[in-house]
Amino acid sequence: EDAKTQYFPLATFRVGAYASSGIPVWAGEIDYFRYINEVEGGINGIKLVWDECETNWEVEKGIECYERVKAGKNGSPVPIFLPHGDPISKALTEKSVADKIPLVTIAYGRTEAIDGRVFPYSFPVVFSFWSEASSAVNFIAEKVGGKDKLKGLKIATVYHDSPYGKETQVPLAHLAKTYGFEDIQIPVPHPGNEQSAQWAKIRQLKPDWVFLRGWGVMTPVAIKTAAKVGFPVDHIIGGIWSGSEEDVRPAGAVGKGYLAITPFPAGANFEIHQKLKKHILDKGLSDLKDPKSFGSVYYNSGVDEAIVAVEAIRTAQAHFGVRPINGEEAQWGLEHLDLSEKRLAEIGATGLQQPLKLSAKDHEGGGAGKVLQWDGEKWNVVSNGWVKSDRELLLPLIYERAAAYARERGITPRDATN
Amino acid sequence: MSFFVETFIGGLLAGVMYSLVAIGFVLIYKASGVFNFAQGSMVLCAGLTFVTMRDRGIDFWLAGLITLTIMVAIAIAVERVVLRPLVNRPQITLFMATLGLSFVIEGIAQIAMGASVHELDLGIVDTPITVGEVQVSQFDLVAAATAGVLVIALSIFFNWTRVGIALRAIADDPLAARSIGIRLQTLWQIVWGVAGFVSLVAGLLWGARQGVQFALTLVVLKALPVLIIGGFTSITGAIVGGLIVGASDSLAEIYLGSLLGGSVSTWFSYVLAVGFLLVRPTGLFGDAPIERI
Amino acid sequence: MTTSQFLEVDNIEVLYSHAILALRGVSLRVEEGSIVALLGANGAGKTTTLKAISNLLGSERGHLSRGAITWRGEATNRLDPADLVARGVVQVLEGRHVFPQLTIEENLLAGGFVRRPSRRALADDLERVYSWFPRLKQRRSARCGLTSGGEQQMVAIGRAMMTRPTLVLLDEPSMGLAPIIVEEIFHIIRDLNRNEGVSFLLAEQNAHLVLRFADHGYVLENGRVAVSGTAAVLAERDDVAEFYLGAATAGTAAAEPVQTPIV
Amino acid sequence: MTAIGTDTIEGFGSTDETARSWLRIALAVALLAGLAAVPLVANDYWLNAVLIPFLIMSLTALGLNLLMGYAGQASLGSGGFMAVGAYATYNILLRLPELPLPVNLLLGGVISGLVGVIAGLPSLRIKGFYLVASTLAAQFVLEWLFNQYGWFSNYSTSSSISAPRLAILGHDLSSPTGRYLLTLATVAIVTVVAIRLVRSQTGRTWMAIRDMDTAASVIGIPVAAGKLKAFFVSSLVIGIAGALWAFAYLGTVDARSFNLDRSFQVMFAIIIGGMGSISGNYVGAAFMILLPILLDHVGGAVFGGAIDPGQLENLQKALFGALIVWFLIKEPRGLAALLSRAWTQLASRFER
Amino acid sequence: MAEPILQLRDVSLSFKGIKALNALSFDVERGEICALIGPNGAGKSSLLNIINGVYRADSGSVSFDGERFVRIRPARAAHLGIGRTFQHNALFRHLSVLDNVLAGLIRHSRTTLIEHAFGLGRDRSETRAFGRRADEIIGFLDLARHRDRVVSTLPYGVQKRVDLARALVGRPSLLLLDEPMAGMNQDEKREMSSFVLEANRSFRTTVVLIEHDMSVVMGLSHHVVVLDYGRKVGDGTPEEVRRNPDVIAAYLGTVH
Ligand SMILES: Nc1ncnc2c1ncn2[C@@H]1O[C@H](COP(=O)(O)OP(=O)(O)OP(=O)(O)O)[C@@H](O)[C@H]1O
Ligand SMILES: Nc1ncnc2c1ncn2[C@@H]1O[C@H](COP(=O)(O)OP(=O)(O)OP(=O)(O)O)[C@@H](O)[C@H]1O
Ligand SMILES: [Mg+2]
Ligand SMILES: [Mg+2]
Repeated sequence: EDAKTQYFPLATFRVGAYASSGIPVWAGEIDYFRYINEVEGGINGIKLVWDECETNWEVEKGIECYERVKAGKNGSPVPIFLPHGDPISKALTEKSVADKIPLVTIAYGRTEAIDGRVFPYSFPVVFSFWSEASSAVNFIAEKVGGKDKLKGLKIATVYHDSPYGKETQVPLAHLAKTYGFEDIQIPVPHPGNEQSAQWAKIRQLKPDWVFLRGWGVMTPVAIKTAAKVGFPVDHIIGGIWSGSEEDVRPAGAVGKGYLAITPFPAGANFEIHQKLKKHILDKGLSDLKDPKSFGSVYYNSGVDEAIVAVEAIRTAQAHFGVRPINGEEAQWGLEHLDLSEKRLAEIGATGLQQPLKLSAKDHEGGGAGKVLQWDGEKWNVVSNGWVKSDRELLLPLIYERAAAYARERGITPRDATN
Repeated sequence: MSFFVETFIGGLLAGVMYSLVAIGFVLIYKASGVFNFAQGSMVLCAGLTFVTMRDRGIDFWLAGLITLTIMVAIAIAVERVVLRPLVNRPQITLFMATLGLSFVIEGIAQIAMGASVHELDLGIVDTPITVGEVQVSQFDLVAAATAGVLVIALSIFFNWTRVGIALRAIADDPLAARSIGIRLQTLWQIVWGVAGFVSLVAGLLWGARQGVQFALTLVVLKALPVLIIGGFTSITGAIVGGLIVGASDSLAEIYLGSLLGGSVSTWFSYVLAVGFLLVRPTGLFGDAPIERI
Repeated sequence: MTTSQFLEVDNIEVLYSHAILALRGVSLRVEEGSIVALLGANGAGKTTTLKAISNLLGSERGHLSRGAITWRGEATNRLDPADLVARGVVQVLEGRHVFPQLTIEENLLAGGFVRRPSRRALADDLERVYSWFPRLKQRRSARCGLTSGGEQQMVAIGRAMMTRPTLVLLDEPSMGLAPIIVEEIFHIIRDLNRNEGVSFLLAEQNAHLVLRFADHGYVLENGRVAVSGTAAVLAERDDVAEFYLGAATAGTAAAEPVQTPIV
Repeated sequence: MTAIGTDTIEGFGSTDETARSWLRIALAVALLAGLAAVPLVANDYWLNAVLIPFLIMSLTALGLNLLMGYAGQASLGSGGFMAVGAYATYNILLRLPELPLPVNLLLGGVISGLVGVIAGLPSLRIKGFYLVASTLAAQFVLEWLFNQYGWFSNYSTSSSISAPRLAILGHDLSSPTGRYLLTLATVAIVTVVAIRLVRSQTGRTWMAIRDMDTAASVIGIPVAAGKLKAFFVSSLVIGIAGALWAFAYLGTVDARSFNLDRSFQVMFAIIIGGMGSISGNYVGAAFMILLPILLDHVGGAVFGGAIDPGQLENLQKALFGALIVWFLIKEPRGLAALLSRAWTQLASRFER
Repeated sequence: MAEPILQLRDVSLSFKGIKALNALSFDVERGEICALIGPNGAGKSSLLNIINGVYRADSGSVSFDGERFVRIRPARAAHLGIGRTFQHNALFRHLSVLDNVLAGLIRHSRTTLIEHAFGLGRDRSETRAFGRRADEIIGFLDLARHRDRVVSTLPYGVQKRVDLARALVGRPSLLLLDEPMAGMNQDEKREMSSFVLEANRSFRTTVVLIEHDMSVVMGLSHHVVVLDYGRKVGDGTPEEVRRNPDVIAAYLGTVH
């Protein structure tokens, strides 16, 4: 009936192996949307409406959901689709182009998609896996006192043996060459509930640092096993998907001191959280079941995603007019998204979200993360501010790979001057 | 060298953890010829119930008791609702039924107790013991001991008690068993009850190891090769199989993994198991199939 | 009619998988301490009748659709088969239903459990069965599934006797057994009946054989009782032999192997 | 007799031609025509998310049913063979672009079939659940292989493979309709061949092996060859299905799409649908693919907003499981038997 | 008469615990019906299992049609023309009578998978030919009524006949029958006997049969071999055997 609402479908996974990490994410997202609707009366008056569709984090179900919602609802088009799952995002890469619906994959998805000339509708916004790896290395540099000190260090990457897990092999090899540290790669087979072999190996190779890129149950088991073989937990840096409360809590006491790099710093005292608390949680409008998770890493990741989405729509509205935005317009909005310090301050996301500016040549923007440390109760930021990645160093490689992809698939890249 | 020994021992102990799950399978298979794939869900269910109790501040033993009661209740329900109507059906049907059952258990367990991950602390300190060059995990030692006790108890139960013989009889020919007055239903309920207890133990130890969360159900996949090697019908087999799988997996991951590029342990134990089968088609200790013409 | 103190089958109908009507109103009674023969050609309904009594039709997807069976005044279809066995009614299933994975001895022992006897009592019963079938003693530790057809038949019978029954439902006991063993079995039946008052309901193809031992007989013909009477009478009546027992000419021949100077 | 037995299931998978087969054929043709006309009415959602996966799942089920329902060799390797089919076809398309698509699919199938034969070798010695468990080895090795070695995926970053453009004689098939029709055609053809096969000597050999392999060998039936042929044909069909799953359905996949859960899904399909029954595959596939979606829509419609979505999802899962168990109990011979009973009644009415 | 079709020489077989066959030797003449009797567990079925390769003799040899062997694969035995029925019912229980009988012809099949899949080449003709042969036997054994019934739903006696049909359709030169008449009533036994006799006459099939019913044995066989726990205690015409005191003691248990 009224096309005065902006439809925004949510692909969720509330059952299955990963539900625990998913549930807080939607909470953050939905709470922010509600906040926009309740307090700001929608995006310039256009209220957000959403349906959920369960994917079980499976490709097949993900596609089913995508197909189910892509046509929009009551005449309100779909501006952006958040696949919430690395495999799903990959399976949708081409469909999304055909349907002109941008996929926003914050901190997952194809890294090459940073090159918007080849991947017009894929947006690995904020923090790609390559940036993750690079920032982690730079944090280590920070710790040992400068990149020149990286020389001769041993950095072991313990990764979930899946496409996701392997994504960082190329950049790390490159960085190792550049900075002269030794790059050790140790795969952990899915699901990773038994790692004695891997950590025995760690004990043998005696690396200085371990970069842990886990998923699901792999992380707590890794931390526990590390403790078993007596590897110092405070020299393990968890990746984005090994850096949530859900990942360390099960590890219990031994998790104390564990580090993690993330684009979604935990914490409930950012300005936006005050607002959310006041207008949503306290009013009982929150989607959060246990209040403990308010301000948790995953909750904040949800808020982050929502901010990016909303701001992209806002940008598009500024250009196409204030009305429900469709995918094609949202794509433009995303490519012209500019989350400046100023804007972030207005939103109240300073410190929670990093400033970033997207373009056709750069679908990532930011590329920095903060490092958190687990004190047994909660996360605390231990890096000084955002740890930048060496994007200038890695972008050329990324473009190469994008170009290769384009060749294989017979895609002619857009010219970036639009 | 010490590295080898360490990996080896680490593997053996990990293997025992698999045995814990495998034993559950053996119990039920031995007594009803059912290959119970819901074992994993039962482990999850037991673990979840227990931690939920603990989180509510209920004392350890009471929590254990309550959980056990629930597991037994489930066992009885399963016998009533699933096994009884399916008696004399092809094994594969029963197998599939247990898979369906696992969906039900998982679904309901998560409705009742949520999907979030819990820490489970059994108060077993886990600082590694160092013997010369070699490190051994205390926790794993405790687990091994537990498994050992279970195995001895159950083996005695099966091979030397009348109930044991009766159970094997049922698995062989339910109709004949009933015709001579063996109480199928009661015995099945007993066995599933015991299996429930075993999954509780497994749930606790695994839960303490990796946190109580959905992934507990996945331990089944490691229990399978253990079963194949040991034989579906042998409790001793479950242990021996566990040791073999655990050790070979770790060693394979280290020495083969470096050649083939890692994750070999996802399949190595299965291939090994097939190797064993080719020599002994029913595992090391499994009953040989009997066919006379 | 007067309800017997012992086994009373009153006009029963049995349906298999809700489709096949195997019994169409069978009535019979077994007096305490008697041997009753249940005769009839292939597919007449002997096995079905016995299974109906011991309440084992369920697992064959069959059920009692009409009539009643009472054992000492109790309706059997209310009771679990196990309860029936505990109360002394046991059936020897047709076609060697042994436990293949168990040894012969374990098979026999399994029969003893229902009464929860002491170790000694169990051992004695075992010895008794072995004394009947020495062959089984020789092969006691062999896996039953591997033993010969006849040996399995002996196990099935011995195992049922281990339950110390008061009424035995024997389905085709002579099947696949050597004449000498058949003879042996029928003597056992007679002894148990005379000395311990055990009653028998025998389903058997070889009419001339059973009628020699039975007190009373019923002849089934596709699901109905066609004729009944005392064994002596049935044995005399040639028409019975001819029409229902299919033994018109082969009569004498059939009887031959077990022509023992009994009486 | 295969230890995990197909006993107690009375008289199924018999090669005897049923009467009124003309009626069946007529119906089949009508059905096919109807299905071919679907794109005229259905939207992308129905094609992409419902019908295509349904058809492919039926095809996979058919493949497994030949092995399990007819030859009595239970297998949980289906996922792996699907993967082989998919990756093989991908590489053929990639390296021999000039070959026409149908040939490609067939080649991919044949390769998968050969892998199947290797995976089937243990069946010459191993029976029952031990065999089931041993087929898992194939499943995991294959999954690992494609995940591990970049070559199979032409070194794409995420070791995932994407459909090159699908075309037959210049006709582009990458539209939903195109992919749907491609799938439908394949399924139809394979089904016809499969029916021929199970009614031939081969089919009889398989069923003899299934029902009692010792007796079979004693009366001179080539048991070993029969089993391996079953593995070959089955894996061939499953391989083709895998290729379609990758290219006609998902577009981009990695080995994970062919994991153990897929194998289970297929096995469910045939057991619920009916072992040793061709039509059972379609019913079973429908059950496995459509029912969850249905539950989801219904659940959403009924409780939408009312109860917490997470709970709702779990509820659906539990319900699905319960339904599976219920059908297994209610219909020993699978839904197909249920239908065919209804069908015979209907047909007999026809005749009067 | 030509040399015996089947010669056993010092065949021994033991399983853990017992000696099932002990240096057993005897001949079966071409075209005769030889009955094998003996107490339960004497080794009769085991003997058949050795002749067609299901068991492997520990020592001794079997020669069939002049071909001498210690161990033979069952399939090979079938191809040499040794047919067999079973003591425990071993039909393909889910298949129709026709299919069961046709299965007996598979070893004569010359067609390939491809031909079957696409109905090419010899497939059709072969199918027709096999169909004819199967129906012949089905008619001969008076099974036409049951042709399309699934065997597991048939009465026991009929199933035994189907088993015989499955063995006969391949035109074996030697037919091994293990208690083909167990659990039948006199009528059916008589019927069955006549079939065996008929097969023996019209197809010139040599028959070795195990049977516990002496009336059948006497009526049917030309030659009787008596086993007693692995040893041969009698070998001769039915009459001779009947009078043999060892046989009476060990088996018949009756004095005439
Ligand atoms: N499980 C079953 N399902 C369907 N029909 C059955 C079943 N068992 C027996 N029948 C049918 O019931 C009738 C009686 O069978 P039953 O076995 O009682 O006869 P019987 O006298 O024991 O024959 P036999 O002498 O061969 O043992 C037969 O027509 C048979 O086909
Ligand atoms: N595969 C086997 N394993 C172990 N023992 C066996 C095996 N086969 C046969 N036997 C034993 O060998 C002996 C002979 O068995 P067989 O079946 O040949 O006897 P049979 O003469 O056929 O007896 P019946 O007349 O009862 O069928 C029996 O004691 C049996 O237990
Ligand atoms: Mg009977
Ligand atoms: Mg025998």
